[in-house]
Amino acid sequence: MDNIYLPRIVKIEDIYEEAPDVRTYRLVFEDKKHAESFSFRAGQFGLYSAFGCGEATFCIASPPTRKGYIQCTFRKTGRVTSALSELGVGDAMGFRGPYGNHFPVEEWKGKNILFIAGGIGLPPVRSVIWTCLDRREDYGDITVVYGAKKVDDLIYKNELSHWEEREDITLVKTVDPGGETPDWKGKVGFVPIVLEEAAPRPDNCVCVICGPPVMIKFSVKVLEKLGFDGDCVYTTLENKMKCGVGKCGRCNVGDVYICKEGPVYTAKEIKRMYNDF
Amino acid sequence: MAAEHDLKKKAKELLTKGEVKVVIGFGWNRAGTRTTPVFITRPEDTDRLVFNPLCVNNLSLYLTRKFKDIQALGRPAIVAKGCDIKCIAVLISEGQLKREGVYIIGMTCEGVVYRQELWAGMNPCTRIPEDIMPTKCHNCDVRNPHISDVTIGEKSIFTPPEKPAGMVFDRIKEIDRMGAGERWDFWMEHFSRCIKCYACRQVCPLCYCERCITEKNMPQWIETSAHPRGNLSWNLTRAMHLVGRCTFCGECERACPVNIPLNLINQKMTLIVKDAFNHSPGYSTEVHPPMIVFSPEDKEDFIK
Amino acid sequence: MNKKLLRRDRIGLLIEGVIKDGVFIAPSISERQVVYGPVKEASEITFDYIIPRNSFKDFLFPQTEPVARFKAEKDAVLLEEVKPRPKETVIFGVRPCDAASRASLRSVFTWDFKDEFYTKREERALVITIACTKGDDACFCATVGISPEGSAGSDILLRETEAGDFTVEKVTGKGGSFIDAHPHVFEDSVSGCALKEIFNPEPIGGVNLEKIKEWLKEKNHYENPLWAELSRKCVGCGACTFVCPTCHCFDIIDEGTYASGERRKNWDACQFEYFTLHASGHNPRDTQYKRWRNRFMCKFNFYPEKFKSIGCVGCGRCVRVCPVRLDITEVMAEISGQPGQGGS
Amino acid sequence: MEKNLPITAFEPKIMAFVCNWCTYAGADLAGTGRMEYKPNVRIIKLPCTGRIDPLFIIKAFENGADGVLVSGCHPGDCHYTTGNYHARRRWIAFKSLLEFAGIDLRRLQFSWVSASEAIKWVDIINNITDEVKRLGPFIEYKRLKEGI
Repeated sequence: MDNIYLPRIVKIEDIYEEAPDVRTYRLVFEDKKHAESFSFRAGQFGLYSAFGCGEATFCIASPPTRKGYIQCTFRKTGRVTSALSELGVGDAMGFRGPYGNHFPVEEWKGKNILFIAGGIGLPPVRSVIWTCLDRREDYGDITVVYGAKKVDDLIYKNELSHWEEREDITLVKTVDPGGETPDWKGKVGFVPIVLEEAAPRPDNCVCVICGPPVMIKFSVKVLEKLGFDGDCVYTTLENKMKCGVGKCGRCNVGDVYICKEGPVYTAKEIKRMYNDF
Repeated sequence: MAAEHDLKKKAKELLTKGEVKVVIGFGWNRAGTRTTPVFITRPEDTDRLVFNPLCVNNLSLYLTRKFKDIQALGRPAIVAKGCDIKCIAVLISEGQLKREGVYIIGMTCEGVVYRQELWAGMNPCTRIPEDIMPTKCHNCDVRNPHISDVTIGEKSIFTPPEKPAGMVFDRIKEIDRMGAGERWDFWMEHFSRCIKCYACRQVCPLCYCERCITEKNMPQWIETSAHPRGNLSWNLTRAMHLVGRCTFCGECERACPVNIPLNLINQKMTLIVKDAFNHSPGYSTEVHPPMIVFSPEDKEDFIK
Repeated sequence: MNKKLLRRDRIGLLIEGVIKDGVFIAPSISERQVVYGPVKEASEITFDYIIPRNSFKDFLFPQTEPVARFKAEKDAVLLEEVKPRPKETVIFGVRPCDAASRASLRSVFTWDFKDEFYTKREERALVITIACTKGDDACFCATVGISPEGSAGSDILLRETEAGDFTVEKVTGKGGSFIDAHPHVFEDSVSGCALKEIFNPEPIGGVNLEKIKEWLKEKNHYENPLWAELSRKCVGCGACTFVCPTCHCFDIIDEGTYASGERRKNWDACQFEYFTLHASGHNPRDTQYKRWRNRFMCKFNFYPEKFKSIGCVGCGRCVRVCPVRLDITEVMAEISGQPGQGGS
Repeated sequence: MEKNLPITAFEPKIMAFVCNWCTYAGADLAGTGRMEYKPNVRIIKLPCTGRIDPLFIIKAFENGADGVLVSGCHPGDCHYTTGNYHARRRWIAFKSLLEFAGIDLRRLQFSWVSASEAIKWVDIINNITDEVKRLGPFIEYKRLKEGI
C-alpha cells in the first residue's frame, strides 16, 4: 500500500545559522536506495516533519544539480519550526515530497535572468540561481537583487560574498532604510526602489521574484514600468498547506490548488486568479 | 399578531430616526417554514420582522466581538426574549458590551419550541403544546423581559415552579443517582459521538474568545482529533469555561448535530454554582461572574 | 433482466451473513434522530426516514484516523506505516443523493495521488440504495439534476413495494455478485408487485445552475457585496461541512511527543477561521463571508471546473443542520436572479 | 538489591501541582529534614494555586497520572493575597464537574500545606499514594489513551 502521507526519514547532516531564528538544514535520506533515485526540480517544495509536532512546508533550497542531499531554510515562527529549531546535527526528521510544479529553467536557455528576493524569500530563488550557475554557459547575464530588513537578516551570507566575487553574476544587496550597519557597503532602500535604480533591461529577460507579498506587489509594478512582459515574471505563491497533494482543500486561491498546480506561476497567471490572497 | 405589528412599527421608527443602524431580529426563510436571523438596515424592510414560538435562536450572539462586520454597521437594536436578555446581561457584566451600546427590544414570550422541525406546519400564532417546549421555558422567570429599552407583547402571568423541574433536571437527578462507573460510561458514550464541529462553541454568545484554547497549539492543550480522549477534554474545558456564566439559552444542545445533551452538564454546573455561591447568572449587569470573584466564607469540606 | 425481490423479513438473514466477518451499516434511531450506524439485527434498522443526519462518508472517510506512528530509538526514529484493513462493509438504506456523492469524493481522493485510506475503504464497501418515497423542504436533489431514484454510485438499488418489501435492481457487477452470493435472501420475484410512489420533488423555483456557473466565473462578482449580505448570519461552525457528503477537507496533525506518537488525519472545515492562517499571521480568508463564499464556490465552480461534476448532491443536510438555517438553495436562487447574466 | 525484582506491583503515578510559596517550601522542608516519603509523586511548581488551570489536571490524567494532588497556601497566607480563594472556587466547581462526569474523586485531592507543615506534606503524599494504589491504575483514562 502506498501511503501518500507517510514521510521518509532524513538525517540532519549539517546546520547553518543564517540569521536570528533562521537556519538551513542539510538533509540526507536514511534509506540509501531512495537517496539515489530521489530527484526534484528547482521550485518544488516538500513537507518537513518534526515528529510529535507536525509538518511544515518549505521549498527545497538546494539546487537539483547537487545530488545526495537536500537543504531547507526556515524561520522559527510556529509550532513545527520551533520544534525543528531544537533538533541538532544527527537527529532524525521527516520529509515528504517533492511536490508542486517547478520553474521552467530549461526553457530559459540563452536568456538573461533577473532574480529578485526579499528576506526569507531567497531560498526558492537561490535554488534556481545555483541551477543556472552550475550550467552558467547556457544563460545570458544573471542579475540578483536581494534585500532584507537589517544586515544580519540577510541569509546565505557566504554565498552572497561568493556571488560578489564572480564576474558572471551581478549582485545588488540592499537593506531597508535604518537597517544598515556602519560598515555596510551594499545599497540602502526597499527592494522595489533599488530595482528601479538598477533598471535591468527587459529584452530577452526572464524574472524570478519571491518575498513578502508587499514587496512582490510593488516590484511587479516596477517591472511593468521597465517593460517586462507578465508572461516572463515568475513567482512562487505561499499558502498554508497540510497534505501537499491536492486533497486537504486548504491551499486553494479560488479554483487553483497551489500545492498541485503551483506554487510557481507567472505574473499574468496570478492576475487571472480570483482575488483570494 | 399584535406583538409583531408593534415590533415592526418600533423597528421602523428606530431606523428612520437613526437611533440604531441595524435591527437584529427574526424573519421567515424563503419557504416560510422556518424563522432565521435577519439584519434589517433599511426602514422599509422592517415588515420582514416576525416574532412567534419558532424564534428559537439567541440573537445576542451577534452582539459579540465574533461578528466585527455586524458591529461595523453601527449601534444595533436587538429583538430579544427573556433568555436572550440574560445573555446580554452577562455580556455587559463581563465588559463585552455597554448597556447604551445596544437597544433592547424586549419581547414577552410564552415559550418557544425546542426545535423548529418539531412544529412543522402548525400555525405559529397559536399557543405551542407543552411537550415540545424545552425545559428552560418550563422554568422561565423572565417571560416578561427584565432588562429592555422597550417591551412589546402581552404581559405574561406565568409563574415558574419553585424548584427547577422538567426533562433536563429529571435526567440530572437520574445521573446523580448512578454510580461513578455508570456516569463515566454514560458520558463517554455521548462524548465519543462528538465530531468536533464546534457548533456548540460558535452559537454560544458567551464563547467569544478571539482564539479558543483548542486553536492554541503551542502546546496543543486540547487534542483536535475527535477520539474520546480529545472529546472529553474539550467538553470538560468548555463546561468549566461556562461555570457561573451559562444562562441556559440551550443553543449549544440545539445546534449539536449529534445531539449530545449539553444542557445536562451546563445545568448541573448552574445548580452547583447556585448552591455553592448563591449566584444565578443573567439577572443583573452589575454582578461579576462568580469565577472571577471570591468570598472568604466559601464553604468547602474536601480540602485536607 | 429479471428483477429480484428482497423481503423485509429476510434482511435479518442478510445481516447475519455479512457481519460474520464484515460490518453492516444501516439507518437507525440514536439520540432521537436517524443516523447511519453499524447494526447487529434487522430490528435496529428504521425504514421511516427521509435521510440520516450524518452522511455515509463517515465510513469511507472517517472523522479521525491514524496515518503513521513514530517512536524515537536512541538517535533514530522508527516510522511505522498504518495500513487500513477495512472489513467488507455493506452500507444499506443509502439515499440516491448520498450514493451520487461517491463520485465527488473519489475524484478528489484519486486526483493524481491516490489516497488509499479512502480508496481501500471504498473498494470494500457495497452501497445498497433505497429510492426515496418521501422528502422534506430541505431536499433539493432535483434542483442539482439528481433523481430520487437515481442509481449513480450505488451497487444495488432497491424500490419499496406497497407490501413493504423491495424490488432489487443490480447496478454494478459488484452488486450483481453480492446478489448471487445470497440467493436465499434475494429471491426471483414474480413480476408485477405494486411499487410505492417515488418522491417527486419540484426543482426549486428561480434556481438556474447554468446562470450560477456563469455568474461565478465572472471574476468581479467575487467581490460582490451580495456574499457578505447573504452569509452575515453564518456563525462559522463546521456542522454543514461535517454532515455534507461531498466535503472532503482534512487536517494532518501529530499527537504524542517526539519519543512516541502518531500522525492523524482529521476532518477540517474551510468555515473555521484558522483553516488558512499563515504562520506570518496573514489569513487570506479572514472574515466569515470569504469562507462561506469559498464553500459555495467550491461546490458550484471549483468542482465543476476541475472534476466536471457539481460538488453538491442536493441532500439538504447542511440546510437542516445549520443552527441559523442558512439555506444554500436561497443563495442559489439569489445568485440565479442576479442581473448581468447576459442572455435571458 | 535482589537481582530480580518481584513482578512489579502496581506503582501509581501521582502528579502534584503545588504553589511555590507554601506547599513547595513545605516539601522542601521535608527534604532538608531528611523525612522519607513515597517517591511516586512528581511535583510541578506553580507561582500560586490561582495559576493552576483545571486543564492541567485533565492533561495530567490524559498523560497517564493515576492520581493528582493540588496543594497550596492556607486561606489568608497566599503570597498574592487572593490566589487561593479564587482557586478554591474553581476547585469547588471542577470537583463537582469531574464527579458528574464519573471520575473517582479519590484520585484527585486538594490540600492546604503551609511552608512549615513538612509532616502534613509527608502524610498527604503517603496516603494519596496508598489510596490510589488500592484503587489501581486509572484504567478508564488509559483506555482512552489507546484511542478509539
